[in-house]
Amino acid sequence: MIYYKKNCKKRLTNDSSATIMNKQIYMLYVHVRGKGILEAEMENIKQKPVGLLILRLFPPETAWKLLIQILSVFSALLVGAVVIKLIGGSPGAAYRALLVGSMGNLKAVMETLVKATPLIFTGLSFAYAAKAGLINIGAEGQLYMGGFLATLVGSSFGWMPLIIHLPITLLAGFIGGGLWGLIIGWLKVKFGANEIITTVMFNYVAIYFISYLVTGPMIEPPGTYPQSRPITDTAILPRFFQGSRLHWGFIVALLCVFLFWFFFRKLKVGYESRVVGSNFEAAKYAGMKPAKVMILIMFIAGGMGGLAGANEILGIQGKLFQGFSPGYGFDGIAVALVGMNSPFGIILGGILFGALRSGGNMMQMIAKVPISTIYIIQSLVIIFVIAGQMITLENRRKLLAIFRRNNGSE
Amino acid sequence: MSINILEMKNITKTFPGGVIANKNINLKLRKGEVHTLLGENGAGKSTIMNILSGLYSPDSGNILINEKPVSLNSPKDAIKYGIGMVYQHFQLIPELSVVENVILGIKQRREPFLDIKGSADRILEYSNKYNMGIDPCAMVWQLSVGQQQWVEIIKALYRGARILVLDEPTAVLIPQEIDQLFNMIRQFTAADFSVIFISHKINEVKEISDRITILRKGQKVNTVETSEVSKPELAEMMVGREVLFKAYKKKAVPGVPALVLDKIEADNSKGLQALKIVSLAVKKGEILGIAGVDGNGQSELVEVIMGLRKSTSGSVKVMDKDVTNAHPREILDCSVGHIPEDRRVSGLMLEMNLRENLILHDYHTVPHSKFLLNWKFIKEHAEKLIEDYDIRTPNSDVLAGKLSGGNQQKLILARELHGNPDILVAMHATRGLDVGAIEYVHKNIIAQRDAGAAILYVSTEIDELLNISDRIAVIHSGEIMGIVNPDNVTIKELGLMMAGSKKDTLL
Amino acid sequence: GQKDEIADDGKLKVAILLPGVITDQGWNTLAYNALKAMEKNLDAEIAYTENTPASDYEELFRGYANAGFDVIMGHGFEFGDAAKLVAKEFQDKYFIVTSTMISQEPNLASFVINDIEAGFVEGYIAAMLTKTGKIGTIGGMEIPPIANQQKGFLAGAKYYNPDVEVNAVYTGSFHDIAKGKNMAKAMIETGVDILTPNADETSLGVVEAAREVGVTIVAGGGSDLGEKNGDIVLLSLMQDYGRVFTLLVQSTLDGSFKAEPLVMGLAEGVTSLSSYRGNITLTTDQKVKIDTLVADLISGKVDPMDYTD
Amino acid sequence: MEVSNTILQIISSFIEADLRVAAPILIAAIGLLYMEKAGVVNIGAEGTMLIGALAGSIGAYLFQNPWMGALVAALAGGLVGVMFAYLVVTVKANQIVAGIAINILALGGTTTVNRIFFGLNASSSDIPSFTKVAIPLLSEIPVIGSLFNQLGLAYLAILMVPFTYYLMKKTTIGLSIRSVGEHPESADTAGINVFRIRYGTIIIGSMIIGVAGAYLSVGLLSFFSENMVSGRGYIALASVIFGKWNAFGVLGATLLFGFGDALQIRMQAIGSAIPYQFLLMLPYLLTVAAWSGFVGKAVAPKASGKPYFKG
Ligand SMILES: Nc1ncnc2c1ncn2[C@@H]1O[C@H](COP(=O)(O)OP(=O)(O)OP(=O)(O)O)[C@@H](O)[C@H]1O
Ligand SMILES: Nc1ncnc2c1ncn2[C@@H]1O[C@H](COP(=O)(O)OP(=O)(O)OP(=O)(O)O)[C@@H](O)[C@H]1O
Ligand SMILES: [Mg+2]
Ligand SMILES: [Mg+2]
Repeated sequence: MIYYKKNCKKRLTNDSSATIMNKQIYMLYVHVRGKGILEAEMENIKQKPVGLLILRLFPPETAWKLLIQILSVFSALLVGAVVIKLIGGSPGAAYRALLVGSMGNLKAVMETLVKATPLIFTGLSFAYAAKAGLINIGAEGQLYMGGFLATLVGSSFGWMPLIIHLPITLLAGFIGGGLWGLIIGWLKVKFGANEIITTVMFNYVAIYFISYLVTGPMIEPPGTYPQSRPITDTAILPRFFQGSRLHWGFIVALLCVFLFWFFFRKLKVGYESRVVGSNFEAAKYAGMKPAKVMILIMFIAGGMGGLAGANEILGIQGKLFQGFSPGYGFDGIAVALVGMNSPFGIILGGILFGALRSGGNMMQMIAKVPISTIYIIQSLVIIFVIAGQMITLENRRKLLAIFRRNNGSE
Repeated sequence: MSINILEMKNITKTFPGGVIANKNINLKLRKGEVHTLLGENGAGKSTIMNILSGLYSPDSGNILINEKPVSLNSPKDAIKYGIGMVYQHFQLIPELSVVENVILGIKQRREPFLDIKGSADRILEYSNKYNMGIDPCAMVWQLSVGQQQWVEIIKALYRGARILVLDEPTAVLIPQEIDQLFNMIRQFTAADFSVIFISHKINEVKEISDRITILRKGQKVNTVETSEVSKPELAEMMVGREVLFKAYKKKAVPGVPALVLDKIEADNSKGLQALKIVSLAVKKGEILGIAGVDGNGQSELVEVIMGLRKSTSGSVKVMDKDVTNAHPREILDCSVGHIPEDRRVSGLMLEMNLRENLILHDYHTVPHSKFLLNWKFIKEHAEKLIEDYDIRTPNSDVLAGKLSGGNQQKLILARELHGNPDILVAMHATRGLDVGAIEYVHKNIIAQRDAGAAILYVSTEIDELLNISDRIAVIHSGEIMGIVNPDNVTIKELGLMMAGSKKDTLL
Repeated sequence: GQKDEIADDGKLKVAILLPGVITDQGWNTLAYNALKAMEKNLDAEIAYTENTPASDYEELFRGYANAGFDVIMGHGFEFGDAAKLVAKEFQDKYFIVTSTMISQEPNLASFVINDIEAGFVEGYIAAMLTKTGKIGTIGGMEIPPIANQQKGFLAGAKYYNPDVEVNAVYTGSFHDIAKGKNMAKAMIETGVDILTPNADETSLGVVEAAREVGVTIVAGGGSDLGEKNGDIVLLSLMQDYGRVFTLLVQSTLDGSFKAEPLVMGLAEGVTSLSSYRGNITLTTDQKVKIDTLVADLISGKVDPMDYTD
Repeated sequence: MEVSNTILQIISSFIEADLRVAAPILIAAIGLLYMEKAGVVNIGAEGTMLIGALAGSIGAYLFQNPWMGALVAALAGGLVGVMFAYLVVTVKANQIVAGIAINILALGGTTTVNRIFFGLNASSSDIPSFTKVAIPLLSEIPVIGSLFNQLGLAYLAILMVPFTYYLMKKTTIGLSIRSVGEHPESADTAGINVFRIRYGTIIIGSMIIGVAGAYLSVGLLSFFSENMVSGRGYIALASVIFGKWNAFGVLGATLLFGFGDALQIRMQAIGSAIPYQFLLMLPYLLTVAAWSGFVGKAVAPKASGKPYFKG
């Protein structure tokens, strides 16, 4: 930190063409120091378009949180290293593999994004519901139902051109998951059925239902393998480059993140949802229809889960079969909460867990670290990150005080 | 010469976020005295008492009990030293019975088993001694607010309190209950208990206390003998300026009836009848006060008007439009403003910021939104309202939950009044506010009346109703006991009607 | 020298993708043991991925290929499509997929150990041994190797005695052992006295249930369940994946590798019967009948397909 | 006569099966009930059970005694409880995420430890397990006699129901727990140490959940296998809510689930024509349907899921 301070200050004061990177670090530093202290300088930065952009992307609170999160992830990896050592592995080799596998080269980065894609969707699924005060543990089931409907549409209508067929198929995925979520909302509103229970139960139901479909009515002729007919080419999410699996689904995910932001920021119903989530009584008093809002939100949340499924089927698998999700629905919960239900946070959270997954594969392959150890590291990351988030709220002042003292400034 | 049973020395407390709630406060409590803490909203009264009760820990300062320094790290410690606290926001658990609430955390005779029967008997003893009329086996949610106050007091006594702290106990009591409370307090002091009393009502303070300590902005202004100060002096010490006790108001010029209730009946949430053939008409340009003890159907009345509760018979008309059992949105859209009963329960979204709270009723209308929300306008508008209504906050980014009670109420006023509604339904609009803030609220509501609004003003404060209303309807057990003119009715008559006598039987 | 993990030191490198965990005492343990055998017999460097998520099949094939592995195997039909795709990209590597019938020139082969045939033998023996006339088979999920085994089981039982009552169920899980036990108990209550589990770990639950009541197990699923549960398992129909794997990998070394699907079974000695153990003693007559059936299947005199519908 | 006898036998075995399926879920649900009553939602029950299952088999193996297995499982569960409590009480982390973290940790941790300890080929023969204890006379009663021929732990599970019920209703500690769950601040002002109650209930509850895991690995079965809990922790959590946070309600909820499962299994066993996947769905659908049909709005402890911030 001290290092940043000296460097950045110098650069910023005597070099107006400081790079974006420097400015980011500088901003981070300014934020850590606390609001207000350097407001004049912040104003200064606001004058410049790039500075404004950074300020938009990293408002002070966000920057502080981000810093804490990064430190948390590193602490988790540190403890993970001890675990690897304990089971007789080599932490150095393991983390080299993790790094190489998740961002060692362009291909690895793209693979990380491939894995981040469904996680962003399921993260959104949880976040939509959470913003309206609902806890959606059901993204996994919604994912399967979305995958199912997308497969149904995507494996028929092959005569349509891609430009029509693909969007319709994605929509089908959205609707498949959406309806599955809608039932949850309806049960809640109509019968007061607790959504934690119903979503957990519906996950099982969906998984068995898919199992039934692919061994029964949807089985690919002649019926040798329990999987559906392949998706026609006109409904496949195109890949960007030869040799990488990164496909258009990622763009769709980013679009959905934008829509998520747009929904809650710009739309009336988004505002209503947040009011419902934050004070149900107030929503009633203000003449909103909280029941309808809840059902709608569960439909959209389910839809996001459904898109995660459609994305996997149309972008990666090309057909429906049992167990095609490795628990993306559950990881989405962690993604949303680590990302604090914010659009930007969900993207970062998705990438973080995507990186753990792709890097984890490499750890298994090269460093021969067993999958179980990778789970341990993953859980450590979650634990440290959520613990770190509390530092943000509670101890920021104390930390700042210590920080200032150590810096000898002010 | 009585000794100081309690002494608080140089107490300082800063909250995270930087609010200095108490700064070097010194306080001495004599044995057997009633000592009042007086101060504006947010002056730090509750904070210092919470420190005394062990709930908060001070940044610095000492506490002495019987001249010996003690450390109060938790409510448990405070209880041990005989400090009994009745909190401003009751600390009763509605889902539990009276006995369970009282014996919570107390070692039982046949530990680990609860001694429900024995405890109930003891509670009954207290209840009889102080004439409280408490059923120990009732669930707390079944009790009226006044009774809950008694339960809080029993709770403190049951734990062997010698120092009783009452944080704004009278804010939620009706006149008869206040008399009853003062009798209790006199019984306590007669038994050599000491009482710390917090209130915004200067009349009461003059009546009950021996000495008064005035706080302003977290600091002690003075400690005075009650007999040596006048009411205006107190008010001025508290607010730092002169205060008008009587709202200045012109004679009302009532117009046509704007809000008309015709033979309304409705049930409460437990399915019992809450309103019995209520007929009322509020005219434009008048304030109709609704007086009554809490829980006599006021909430249901307001809810029926606002479309939040279905009436079982009768009709509601707003400006000649029948809105019986209409959706709340439809009613609000008829230019109806609503100051809800409890700002924290239904009025505000505490985790949302000020501008988001301010648009709660308008967000769906132009120019707040056309197809999309126009945050630029919303922000500018919010900042204007914050200025107009003198809401003390750095900016509109602040979360509503972070405002002090008085400012939260102003936030609601700003939201409900800025559009100059034709009809305003206000409930407990000044509950817990200091004299300065009350003055402010009254001024605004009267201004609305003068601008031609029809105002239904529900309150449990008789003084306030007499002060502000043009007519007062008294409600008891869901029935209107009569409508009186505030200029020729006595407090006693109102009290009797609130207790269930019909107006005609009084005359 | 940082790349030593993936450096090519001339040693044969073999990797396998597993759908489950190596401790499941069934499908995945079989493959793991096969891999271990290769490590020993062929002096190969080995690697494996457990619990392979479907979303990563392709990427893992590619990853191992990139990391210099010579032979990469997918243990299950579900790996077929991904293998086809990646095999094209890495023509100098060999790909092998099990329990499916796919191939792709020049480097993708597959093999199936005849599950119908194995099920046929199991059903035949079960039908022969039952006293109540009711037998049952408990599968994990309805996937080809298990569905085929159940098909064969039914055929074999009917081949022995058309009147025997056959119950074929699925637990829906390969690792919910308690469910396997409950399922088996329920079957036993309906009068089933010979059980054939084929559900990996869940099979262990079936064994426990059988042990409690004292009914007999004729084990399916390919591993020798009786090795540790000799008290209750009469015999296991063993499928020697290790041998096939070793055979195929060896063929990549000596150049005899053929990109074609293989079906193997009793005739090739890949499927075999374990020794008799368990809680009942077979009569000589019964043993002869079993031996005859096996001989007939090998010679082709009996074709299970003739008895399935 | 013959027919009615078989019917009786089927009912009898049905009851037994119901209890067999329900018992581990019941134990876990009772454990969860303690912390739920104190306002803590623990989705990590699944992982805690898994850890208990492994610890149970290790304990039983080391001491060659199933009861020691249960004890070790309880200790291991308690340890997980300490961690969970630290996260949600002290650090005030989101309870759902903390629970998820525990589940993932358990999945990885148990696999790792299992392989280190038992190697790759665990064998049941070395691990002693609980045996059935028939209660004299009672177990002879026709039809319901099978109820009285259960594992020792199952009786314990059943006994815990009234015990927990009365503990919550009639004792000071129960009152304290309830008050913390409803309104921690009030409890605090009444002199109750909210942190201690939450820590206590989480740790005790997690110990019980650990035993529920041991019920699987040294009771129902006699070995550990990776991921053997298979969702029972989630079902237990659902049972607590479904049982309206009341011990007897929880018993009812777990029995209903057990009923669904027993029914499902029997329908498969008698060769039902319905695809097996639909039968497998049965217990889950039954739970949702029962909830929607009969339970209505539930009364959760008011402070459920919320951390307590002291001033
Ligand atoms: N959902 C929201 N919740 C709270 N504050 C918001 C929200 N949306 C916008 N604001 C605030 O309202 C103000 C105006 O926002 P807005 O983005 O419309 O600004 P702008 O100057 O119009 O910029 P733009 O060029 O992006 O339209 C900002 O200070 C922003 O922080
Ligand atoms: N928990 C808290 N966190 C942050 N600030 C607080 C907290 N409690 C009180 N404050 C602030 O401390 C100041 C003093 O509050 P306190 O509750 O003591 O006032 P009071 O004199 O009791 O007012 P009132 O008459 O409205 O009850 C206020 O500015 C308030 O906003
Ligand atoms: Mg106060
Ligand atoms: Mg704008």
